[in-house]
Amino acid sequence: MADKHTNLIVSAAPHVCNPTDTATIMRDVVIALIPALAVSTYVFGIRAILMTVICAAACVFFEWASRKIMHRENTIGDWSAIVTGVILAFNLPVGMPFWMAIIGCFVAIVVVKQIFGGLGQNFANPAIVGRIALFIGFATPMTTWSVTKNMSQAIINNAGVDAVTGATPLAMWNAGAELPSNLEMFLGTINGSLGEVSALALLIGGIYLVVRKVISPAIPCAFIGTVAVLSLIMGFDPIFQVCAGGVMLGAIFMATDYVTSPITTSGRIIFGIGCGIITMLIRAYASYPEGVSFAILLMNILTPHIDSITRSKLNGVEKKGAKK
Amino acid sequence: MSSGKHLKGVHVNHSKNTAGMPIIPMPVPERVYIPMSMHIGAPCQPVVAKGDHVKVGQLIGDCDKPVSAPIHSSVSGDVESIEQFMTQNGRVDTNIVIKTDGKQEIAETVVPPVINSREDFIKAVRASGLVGLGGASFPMSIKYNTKPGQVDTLILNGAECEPYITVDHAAMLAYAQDMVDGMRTIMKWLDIPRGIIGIESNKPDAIAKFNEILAGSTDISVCTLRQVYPQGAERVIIYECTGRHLIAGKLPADVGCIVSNVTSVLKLQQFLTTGMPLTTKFLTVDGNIVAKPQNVEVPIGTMICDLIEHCGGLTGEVKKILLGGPMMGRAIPRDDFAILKSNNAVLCFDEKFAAQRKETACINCGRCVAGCPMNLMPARLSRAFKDKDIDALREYNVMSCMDCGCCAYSCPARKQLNFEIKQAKTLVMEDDKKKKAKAEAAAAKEAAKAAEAEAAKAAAEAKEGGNK
Amino acid sequence: MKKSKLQILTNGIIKENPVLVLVLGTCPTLAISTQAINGIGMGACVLVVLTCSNIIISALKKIIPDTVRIPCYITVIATFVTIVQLVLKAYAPALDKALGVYIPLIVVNCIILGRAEAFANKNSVVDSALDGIGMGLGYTLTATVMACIRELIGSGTLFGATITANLFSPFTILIMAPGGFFVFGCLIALVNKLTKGKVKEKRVNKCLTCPGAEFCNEVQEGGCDK
Amino acid sequence: MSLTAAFYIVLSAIITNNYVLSKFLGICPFLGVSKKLDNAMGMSVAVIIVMVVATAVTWPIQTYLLDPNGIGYMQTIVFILVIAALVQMIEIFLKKYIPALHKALGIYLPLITTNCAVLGVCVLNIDNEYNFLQSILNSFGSGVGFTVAMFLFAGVRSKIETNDYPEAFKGIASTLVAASITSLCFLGFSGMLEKIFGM
Repeated sequence: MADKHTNLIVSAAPHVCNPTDTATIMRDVVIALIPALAVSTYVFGIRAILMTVICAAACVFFEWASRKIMHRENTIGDWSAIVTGVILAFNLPVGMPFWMAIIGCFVAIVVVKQIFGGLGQNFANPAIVGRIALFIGFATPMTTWSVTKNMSQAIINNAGVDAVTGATPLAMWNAGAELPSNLEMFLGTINGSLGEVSALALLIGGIYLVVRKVISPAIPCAFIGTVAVLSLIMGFDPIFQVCAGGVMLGAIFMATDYVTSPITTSGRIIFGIGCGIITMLIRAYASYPEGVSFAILLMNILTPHIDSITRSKLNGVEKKGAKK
Repeated sequence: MSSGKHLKGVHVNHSKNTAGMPIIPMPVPERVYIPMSMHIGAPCQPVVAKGDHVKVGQLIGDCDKPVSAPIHSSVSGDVESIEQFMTQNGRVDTNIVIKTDGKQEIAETVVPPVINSREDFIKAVRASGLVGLGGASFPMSIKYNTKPGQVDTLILNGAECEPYITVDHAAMLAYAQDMVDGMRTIMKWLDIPRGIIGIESNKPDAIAKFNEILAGSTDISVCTLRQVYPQGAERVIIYECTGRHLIAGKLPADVGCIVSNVTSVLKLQQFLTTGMPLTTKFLTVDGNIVAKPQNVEVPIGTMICDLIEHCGGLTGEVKKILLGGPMMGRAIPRDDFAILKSNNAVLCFDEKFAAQRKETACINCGRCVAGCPMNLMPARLSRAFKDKDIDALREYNVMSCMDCGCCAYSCPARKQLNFEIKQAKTLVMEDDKKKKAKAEAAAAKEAAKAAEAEAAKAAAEAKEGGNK
Repeated sequence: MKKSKLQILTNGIIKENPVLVLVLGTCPTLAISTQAINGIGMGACVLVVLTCSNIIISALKKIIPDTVRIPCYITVIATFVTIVQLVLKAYAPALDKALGVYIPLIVVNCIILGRAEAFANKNSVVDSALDGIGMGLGYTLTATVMACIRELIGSGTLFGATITANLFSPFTILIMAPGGFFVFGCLIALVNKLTKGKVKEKRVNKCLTCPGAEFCNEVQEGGCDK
Repeated sequence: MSLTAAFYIVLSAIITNNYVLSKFLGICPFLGVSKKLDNAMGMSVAVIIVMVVATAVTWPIQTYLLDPNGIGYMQTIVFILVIAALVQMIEIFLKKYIPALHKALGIYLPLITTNCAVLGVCVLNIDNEYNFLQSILNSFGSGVGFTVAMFLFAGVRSKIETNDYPEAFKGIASTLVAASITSLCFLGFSGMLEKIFGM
């Protein structure tokens, strides 16, 4: 008889798996955020990169420290803290003091995520809660927008970044001031939070994620579509409403956070529509100019209910009932 | 034929390294070890004794229970011993060890069976020793013994959706005509009007071959399946070929179908024409450290290590050996097990492939839901299993899982989802048993009470009568 | 095991802190702890009501029939709450205004009813008074600490005096509702950490003090965690 | 009173002045009974009923009995006793006439006596100088607001119940942090009703 081999590894099937793991998914999200970062660096100058790096670093540090304190296995290798940090930075005005941004990172990573046991166990999106906490806690710095003049002018002046205090298009819209053109809104040569300005760059990132099958287009489409339809019904300019504020960033990068959004496609569509409705309600009626983050947070909280009503049904069961 | 809708699944790298290789018979090994339990159901009892001389195709084990299949010798030689030891299923079983003489004389009993009726046909199917060769090892005579008129479609499963395995493909290329003849025989005796051959679209030559043979005939058609795992699973292929849903707990016959593997039908046809029962198995031997990956015809009872030796041995240190494909196949702890009727591949891998992947937290990405052909929610099931929440497990239809492994394959957190669901199923079944026992106990108690009351009543009546 | 007088007094401050360990009386604590001064004021009111009602209930424990004891306790407590309310209105109108509806709500504060049920109707007048004082001090301490944290971070002041407000902008969310829940959660976590392992035995005791104890098991399987 | 004003009172009690999440009333049942959706909803329905009935009884008592006689300060004692008696009566009534509802809500009713939201809403109606109809609307809105908070939080609880918490945050501590995040989202609606109703 031939040589025997003993002590082979015995494990449950399947013995192969898809090469995509959590870290690759998160890495793809970071890659998808790069175009938006590039545009905001172009618009706001080097401080945009600095802010992003500081937030990402702070998030990784808090993740590492809290795992250490909890005596648990370290999870910074899964890139999720970096994603949270970058998205949080994208939600802040570029002139925000760094220490405040770091508090936001603390809220996001420690309060929202690690207290509940870490990745996958939080019920609300860390970056959203971090942003809302900063928004409510530091109302003034969070709504102080220092920004370049119009991009074309900056190029003509060749003076690089010339910071003046300005208002975001949504604030101008709320105040009834003259608005930037839709092209400017789309390209992102406007004022606003660091990563929110360029709809185009965010869209490129979103398409990358859809192509890489990291996100399903259900939530972004439902969200953006609802915002557009509602603005038409309410008599606003849909292109402006979609490109302004955090709709693009929220719909593509924050509402699609797996952990805090429904698991089935029908649930995701409900989730996206809900986000769109609440966003427009807050924009049109509440005292805050922007409602994307509140909308996503509320839908995060509703996610368990959405999940339980959109449970996938067993194959063939209805069919059988119909036959009978 | 298919309704345009498809069941979900996952795209798996095919890795069909042995594609296009013909099936080459392997020379008989020095000894074969034939266990008495190679099928679902009651194990067989040896009908030969130590020292007996046996020939190829000779009956060596049988059982009078209905759910069983007889076992025949795959070699000619002498019964060296009848021993108890562990087989690849992890059970200790009676094994007949035969020392081969290399002559491969064919037994006198090997004569084509005479069939005049449906009953004769079922009897012949049983005599062939055939079990479902796709891996289920369910005795074929039971599967075919349906009520007349119950079944309207015979599906020939040539999907071969598992990676690496190409042996069915090779068999289809080599024996397409026999398979079609086999189908027609089955359809004739079981009175089935329609036959469908389901083949995954990555085997265009096999599809072309069948189409050529079937040109002009209306009884049998070829259904091209998508290249999505698991097309070969019984419930999936029934849906893809007929649009009928087979729900958990039902048999294919309940939805009017019989599904048979291509090689099952081939072997049946061979038995009906030559009388030679199931004694050899077509196997793919592959894996990243097998020197000469190939398709071989192996006598049942051959040791796996002998088979690997035949395929040029190993080029690296083996860490994992799989019986079957990587999606549903079983990893075995040692390689000195015998090949059974239900095996269809032996895959050997080294450290690089076998390394255990570290499990991380579920991020609720929904890939498992998107991949589940049964439309289950594996992530929720896994959570319910963790919480030991049996009600939730039932609510999320845990029993409908068919163990295809799509969920675990696609999980980015590397969770062993289908393994957990498997355990969860056991949990639910135990709970069912407990509940049943409880209900029975309650019923018994009730009955006892009633009886007691009856007795009391009778006694009272008797007393009353006495008083009168 | 008979506890010494000192033990009874100190029991309520840390070991059986009514808010953080027994998790009773959460509503007013959360609501008024936006300013340190309110914490002390609310604490003092609870202290007075708790001590007085403990004394009276303990004194009357032989007279009150068992079947109607809860309504009787409530009446006693409500009487003292009304007295405190009137006193505040007369001598500290600003505090009365700040505490608002939470003063009458002391009546339904489960700490007081809980102590009456769990302690005062089983122990002597002196012990009950000490228990009331201890529990009241524990409550005051917790409310004040929580209020200090929230005031210092949330508005940069302490007892109304500016501390850090000029140095950097206060994180105002802490004096809002979410901040209240969060600081409370953190304090409980801190006490959990400090009393590691000891908390469990107290939990059993806690259910006895809950007026809804007999329904608890039905409302929530596996005991009551509030 | 116009319809919009009525809507304003009800909606503001539900959203912007949510009793649980912004006024901290009724925290005990909010934390205690929100583990399962069924229980949370049962409790909420019971709270709505008791709140409305209690307001309907206490408002006339205050307006026509206590205030004219100059004994407004007896409010606290009278209200709590009335509520306690009322809860008992509702329970007896349900038991006798609507046993199905009693079976569903029965276990929650005794817990409501010590629910500070009920006493709170009665006192606040008087403090805000609402008239009878406004008081009833406010009570109803508050009850619904309690229900909304319970509904949202029950979902959150079901999701995080079996989490693998850090040692210190096991149990009530993490629940409070979750409540904190839940209450955050209600802040986003501030000012909305004023703008819609032009108040």
